[in-house]
Amino acid sequence: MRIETALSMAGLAVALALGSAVVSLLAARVPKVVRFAAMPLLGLCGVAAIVAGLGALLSGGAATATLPLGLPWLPWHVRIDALAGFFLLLIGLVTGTIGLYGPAYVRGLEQGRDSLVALGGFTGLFLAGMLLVVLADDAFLFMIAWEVMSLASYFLVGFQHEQAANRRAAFLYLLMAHVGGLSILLGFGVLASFGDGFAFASMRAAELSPLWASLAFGLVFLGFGMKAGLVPLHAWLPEAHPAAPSYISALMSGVMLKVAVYGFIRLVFDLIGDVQWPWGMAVLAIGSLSALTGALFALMQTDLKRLLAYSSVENLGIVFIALGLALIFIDNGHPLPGALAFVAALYHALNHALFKGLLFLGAGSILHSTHERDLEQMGGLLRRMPWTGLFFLIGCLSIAALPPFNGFVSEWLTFQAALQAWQLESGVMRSLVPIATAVLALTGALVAATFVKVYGIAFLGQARSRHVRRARPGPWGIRAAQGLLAALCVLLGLFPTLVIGLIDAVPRQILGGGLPDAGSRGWLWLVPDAFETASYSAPLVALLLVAIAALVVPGMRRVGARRVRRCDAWDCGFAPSTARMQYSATAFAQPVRRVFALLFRVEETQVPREDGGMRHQIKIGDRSWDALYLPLARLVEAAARRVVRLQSGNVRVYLGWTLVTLLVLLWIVSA
Amino acid sequence: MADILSPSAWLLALVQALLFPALAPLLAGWVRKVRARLQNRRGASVFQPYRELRKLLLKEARVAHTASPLFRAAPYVVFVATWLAAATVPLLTIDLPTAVVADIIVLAGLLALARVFLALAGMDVGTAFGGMGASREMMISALAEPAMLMAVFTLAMTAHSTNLGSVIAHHLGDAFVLRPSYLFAFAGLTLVALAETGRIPVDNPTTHLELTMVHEAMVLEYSGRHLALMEWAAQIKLLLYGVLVANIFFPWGVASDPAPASLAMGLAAVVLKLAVLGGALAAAETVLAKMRLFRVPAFLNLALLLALLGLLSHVILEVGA
Amino acid sequence: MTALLLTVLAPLLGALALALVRTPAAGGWLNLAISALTLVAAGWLAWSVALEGDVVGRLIGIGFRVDAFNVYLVVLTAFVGLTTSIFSRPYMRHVRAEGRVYLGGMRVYHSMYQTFMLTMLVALTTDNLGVLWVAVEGATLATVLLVSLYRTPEAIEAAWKYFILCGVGIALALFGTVLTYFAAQHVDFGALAEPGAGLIWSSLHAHAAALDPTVMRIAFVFLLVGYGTKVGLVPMHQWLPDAHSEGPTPMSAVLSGLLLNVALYALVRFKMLVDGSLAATASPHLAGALLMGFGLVSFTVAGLFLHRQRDIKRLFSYSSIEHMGLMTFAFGLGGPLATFGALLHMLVHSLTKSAIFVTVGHAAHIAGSQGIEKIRGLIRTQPAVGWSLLIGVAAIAGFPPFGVFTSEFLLLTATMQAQPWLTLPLVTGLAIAFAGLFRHLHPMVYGTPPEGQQPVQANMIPVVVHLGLVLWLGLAIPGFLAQWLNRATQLITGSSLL
Amino acid sequence: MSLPALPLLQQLVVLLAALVLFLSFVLLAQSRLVSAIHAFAWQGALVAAVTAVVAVSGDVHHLYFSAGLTLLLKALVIPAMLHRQVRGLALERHTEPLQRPSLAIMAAVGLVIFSSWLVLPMVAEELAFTRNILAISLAVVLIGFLMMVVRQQAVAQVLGFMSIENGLFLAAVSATGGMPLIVELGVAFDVLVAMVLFGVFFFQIRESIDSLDVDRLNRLSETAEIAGEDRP
Repeated sequence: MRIETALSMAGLAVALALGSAVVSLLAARVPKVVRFAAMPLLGLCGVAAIVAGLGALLSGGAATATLPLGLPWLPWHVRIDALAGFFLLLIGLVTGTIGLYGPAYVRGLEQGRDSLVALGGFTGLFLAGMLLVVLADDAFLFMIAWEVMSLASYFLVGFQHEQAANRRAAFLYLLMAHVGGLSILLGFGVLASFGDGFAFASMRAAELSPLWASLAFGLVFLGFGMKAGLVPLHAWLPEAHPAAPSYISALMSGVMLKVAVYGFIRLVFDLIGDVQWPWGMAVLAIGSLSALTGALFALMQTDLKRLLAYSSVENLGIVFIALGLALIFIDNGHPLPGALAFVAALYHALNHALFKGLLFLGAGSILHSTHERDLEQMGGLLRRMPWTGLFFLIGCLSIAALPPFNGFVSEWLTFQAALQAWQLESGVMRSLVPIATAVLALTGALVAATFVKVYGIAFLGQARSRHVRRARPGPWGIRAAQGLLAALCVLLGLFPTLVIGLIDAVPRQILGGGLPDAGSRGWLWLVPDAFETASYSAPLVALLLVAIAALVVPGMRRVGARRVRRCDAWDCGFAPSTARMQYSATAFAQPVRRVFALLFRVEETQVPREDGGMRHQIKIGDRSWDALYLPLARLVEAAARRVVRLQSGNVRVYLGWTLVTLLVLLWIVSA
Repeated sequence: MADILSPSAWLLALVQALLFPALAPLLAGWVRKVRARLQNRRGASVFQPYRELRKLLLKEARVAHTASPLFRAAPYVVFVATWLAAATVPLLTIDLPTAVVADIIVLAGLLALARVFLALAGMDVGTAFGGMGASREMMISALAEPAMLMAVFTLAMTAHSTNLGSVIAHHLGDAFVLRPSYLFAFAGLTLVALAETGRIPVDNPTTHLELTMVHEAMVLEYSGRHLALMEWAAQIKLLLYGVLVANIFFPWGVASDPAPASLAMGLAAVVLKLAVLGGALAAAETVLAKMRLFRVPAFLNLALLLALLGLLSHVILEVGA
Repeated sequence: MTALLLTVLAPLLGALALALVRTPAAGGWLNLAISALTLVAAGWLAWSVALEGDVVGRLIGIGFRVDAFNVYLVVLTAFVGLTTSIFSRPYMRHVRAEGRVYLGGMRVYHSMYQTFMLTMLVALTTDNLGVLWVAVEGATLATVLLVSLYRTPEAIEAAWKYFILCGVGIALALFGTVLTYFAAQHVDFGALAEPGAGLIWSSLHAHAAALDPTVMRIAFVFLLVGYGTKVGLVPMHQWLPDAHSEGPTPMSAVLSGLLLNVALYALVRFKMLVDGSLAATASPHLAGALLMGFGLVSFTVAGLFLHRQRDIKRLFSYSSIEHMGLMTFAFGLGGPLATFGALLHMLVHSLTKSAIFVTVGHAAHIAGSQGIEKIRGLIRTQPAVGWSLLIGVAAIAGFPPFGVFTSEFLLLTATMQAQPWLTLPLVTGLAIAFAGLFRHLHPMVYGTPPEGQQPVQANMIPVVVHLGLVLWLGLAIPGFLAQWLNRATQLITGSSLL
Repeated sequence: MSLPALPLLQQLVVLLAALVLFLSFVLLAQSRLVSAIHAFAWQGALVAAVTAVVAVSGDVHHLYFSAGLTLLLKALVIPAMLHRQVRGLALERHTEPLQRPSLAIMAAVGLVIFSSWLVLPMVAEELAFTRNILAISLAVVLIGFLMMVVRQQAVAQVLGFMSIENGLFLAAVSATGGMPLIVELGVAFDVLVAMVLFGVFFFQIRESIDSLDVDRLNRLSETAEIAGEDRP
């Protein structure tokens, strides 16, 4: 496919998204329209985006166009290249499944009081914004698309605004998005003042002095890091993502955060260009911090969607760890490991989009059929929603980075990149990178613990509440969407070489060099730099697993006794065990909570129950609140309280102000 | 190294892979025997574990009403994953196709896969024990896994490879060097091995006292062939770690060519090393006492610290900087 | 010329006619019709300016000059005047139904409405600085009665403060004008200069370099404090929230949308003279520096004020102060980019802010109070009002795709190029102001409404039209407007942007 | 430059201007409302006189007119209106002693010095005469301003406002030889309307807080504490 065609396909995708937004306006009259028109349009939009992305990645070129909008001297420029293509693909994959998932989900809302116009309309705008961010080729359009994305998603977060918590989440989200946007804008300002004008082309050409480059990097990192939910700027994320309807959460966690990653890559690797390794160190440090914090807090949560949101913080941390490695290697003149880390980052971004989308959709279907988000109320869902159970399990295994699923591949690549640290000259970097690696390993294990807890509590064991006991499997659309994503997770896990062959176009375009040997031994083998150094053959691992299983299972059947007898669980000879005796989610996390006690702000309280007993309640707070946010809020409050003294109410005082101002100014100008 | 994928090499790999389940109970039995001796008991024969496995296999399996399909699938997954992980460790020779298929990181991944299913199986029936065991197991592994990876990364960085075969080859190749990093890594990996295989002082494979048990708590609901598979997998894991420690840090004797003589030599060497290691383990379990659950993190942090020191001392002291 | 004549005469005659119309309903319709006529005339005027450049003329001895700078403000004024009068008709009917207006108050209201429009248009179109002053003072006198229209103690207090503060301020501005005239005493305007050329802006601008810098410096201080009071620059702003909150809502809309703009317009005209006169001295950018200082202070302080509001109309009047501060800062910064941005910001701010005030009028009507804590769950009670408020505030807070974002984008980037370190306070101020607006907005639009709130019969046409225009300006600036703004920029800064 | 060097008429202008300045001191210090109004009337008359003198000296015809206008407006009409209102409000006996009058006077003196210092740099020789007049009128303006700040009584504030206007007239006339006629008319008209409106407001204020003490117009202040809304 020619790259121009890809560009027009992308344009089509944007048009479809906007179309779905416009169509939803009719929902005021006919609520069905969202289900039957808007959602399918979204699906088509996703397909178009996928096609465009694949086209761009395969052709590897770049195409530009200008739209008759924008400022008189700065029309909107759009451009598609491999990087844009990759993220179009990512957006498209999730969006397509949403198109499948949405209708069945929205049906539940048609009776509700919340306006479907807002839901459908802003979903469309949200997508259009994200697509345009990826396509934008000048700062002005980029900022517009970026803020439209933020604004639309803000309205979606505030969609179910009866709960005060959602309102607060929306406010916090919009505030931080606004601040982040401003800082990105300033970053562009720096770039623009060195290059002439806001077109990315001229910014690429611009030559920045190291100091200004670092300043621009700082601003950009702040802005995109805030959007990507990096610690300590993550506070909005666990509030906002759960507040939205589940498939919106999937879009926000799975896709929007990646758009932030895109922005970071575009500005730092592409526009600023000549990177400096201290930036890499900063990114590495922040990334590790986010990964660890995210994993720990995810493990502590009992609200399923909140837990998934925190795990997004952790995954973005991993992505940024890889990006930091890439920066370090590139500036130290090791293009190959740099490209390796870069590819690892992209791969993980893609994986996270898939399995986080899958998990949020799973959470959504649980919510849909049990109206329950609290893990402590769930249990035994595997037998009631077998398909969701299966797909969710695949999601858990993928996110826990277990072979042969996709999460493992990107983690493997990241480790491989980190292990190239011996090539670095400075001992400092050589010794700091391994520490990041250790953090990564720790994170991985914690994530495994987290999702064992999620799956074990939600899908295994016995139901902990009545409505969960009555759960029914969701409609086919919901299951199909999850199945699609689950299949993608498996495929991306089994055939990494092909995927990397596709992704490789991005580093070749952005960094000027990819992974030449990645596919050198055919699709069977994944080889980061040399066959001797390291190699991984996902297909063979899977094959061997299956083969051994095929050997063992019948073997056991033959050797051992045929029959399997059903009986009660072992109750130590006391009364039969009930659902309430099961291990709870909080209890499951307790050992880790004790080990990392100093990270959490734990409030344990005894609240009396209706039946006279006491309930042991535990709240786990995020320290970043009292460290960063509340002080800022207090500062503003105090300043405001001082300032309002100006409005004392006495007209003579007002006159006095004017007189004094006049005299002072007169003195200034004539002194 | 195209030859590494040659049919003969695959055949060798198969033999090696079969050796693991075959030898695993023996090692377990040996450790028990030595411990019994050290405690002035006669103890059962070293082949007792084989008998136990057979007994369990012949018994009928009982599954709780509340159990889900996952409960019955888990033992197979655990067993298969552990076995495959073991198959990637050079037992006799370094020219190992499985080591190319799955490097050291994949090995860790496979073990994690087995662990996750073990824990899930523990939570499936919905008794308090299972959840407790799972939660403890995940906590321990969360601390053990980074330590293990750090330890092996030390070697990997020295050898510039994560392929176990070439790591060992690298060490066999160059002259004997005293590397401080190895000392640390060795210590670290040993501690991890103790934790991961559920030995004293972290866990006690022979206890059924619910306050202390971890592994046993998870498999409490299992019986018959399911239990047999779980136990067997645990023994393979023990052997796996044994071989890992033995062949990485004391690579002498591992065959670098597929000649029968050197293979036999390799087998003898590894058996000898394992016997020594097993003895040491037994001795340790005799003199040490099981520690409280919340002392374990300190223990594992020590392991992590050692492993990290190993890595640091490698990148700082040993790379020509 | 006829267009100009019509533009000025329509409101003049309208004011006289409305003073005679007894029945308020008829007054409302007539008011609307006259505003429409004015808009048509203004459009015609703009058209002729676009075709054959500046329109110059004399009426009863007053020189008029319509150039690129003021013509778009004329159109804007006429337009906002019209839409507001569309809103004001039903709104004032409802107010009268509540019996808050004394007998004959409606006559005063309507005729003063047109008088206000007249003064605005004269102030914009005249070329004579003296007449400019007279017109602005006239605007004060016309609006002061409207502020006290409801005759509540608060209204009277607000009106008194408004009167006293703006009266004094304007007096100072007159002193500044006198000083300017004085500085022009000994300038040779050439043979064919009409008498009193020292007050004709165009001839002054032509000979700005000859004006005595010392006098002009002092003159500018008086003008800055004087007209600055009307612009609402801190610390001379105290009248503004009172007047906005106590007057009838249509009045707040035109005050925020037009009066402040005109005052700033006057200030900028004088800045151009001062710059010309100071160009040769040691401190050529004095005027700009002063404007920047005042702009920044007003901007930040107003942003902080937002956090402590209880009255919805006060809230948005402070936001007006904030935005006027931003524009003042931009004009002070100078340079084509910043000036273009400031001109654009004048436009979009007027449109957005008047739309917001219209919506606020309906919101207060629904809740039966202007108290922020009384207004709750608008989206539930009346989605049209709720969403308009939400979107309007999003627009005024500078979110794309609305025009305010475009101008703020230009301002920020211009600042980044000229004075990088000043972007820090700017961005902080924007964030603070944003938080201040939304923390109050959220409970008002979201959540569940209190018992017994009923939707009201609201006329959302003005809001939709205004926000639509702002959206259009955010997506694309039409060519002719871009040309106008560019010519204005050229006029002000001497260098073109396009 | 020295006073004797000036032509007689200009000396007269200076003299009158000095008297205007003196009267604004009187206005500032005068505690009886009615006498303050008289003082104001005299000040207006003096400004008119200055205008006339300038008209004679410069032989500027429209200045005769504006002199008459000023006399009419500032010396007769406005004081008369004020009188009527004061009577209507029953304030003839009203006295409002300044708190710390000496301080106010000192401040006023300071303002005079300040304004003379301010106009000093206008050294252009031909401006030298008008410069001093400017200084005086500026001082009048500032003192009027000061009066509005220190006086709590609405009527007194209006007097201050009006004396500011006097200062403006003085400046306009003496320093610039008079503004164009149309502007003069406009200004005069505005002042008149303003006066009328002031009258209206006196009564409105009176009936809303039954007093004319502007310090009691303090409902619209924001210093009161409020409970913060929901904060994240």
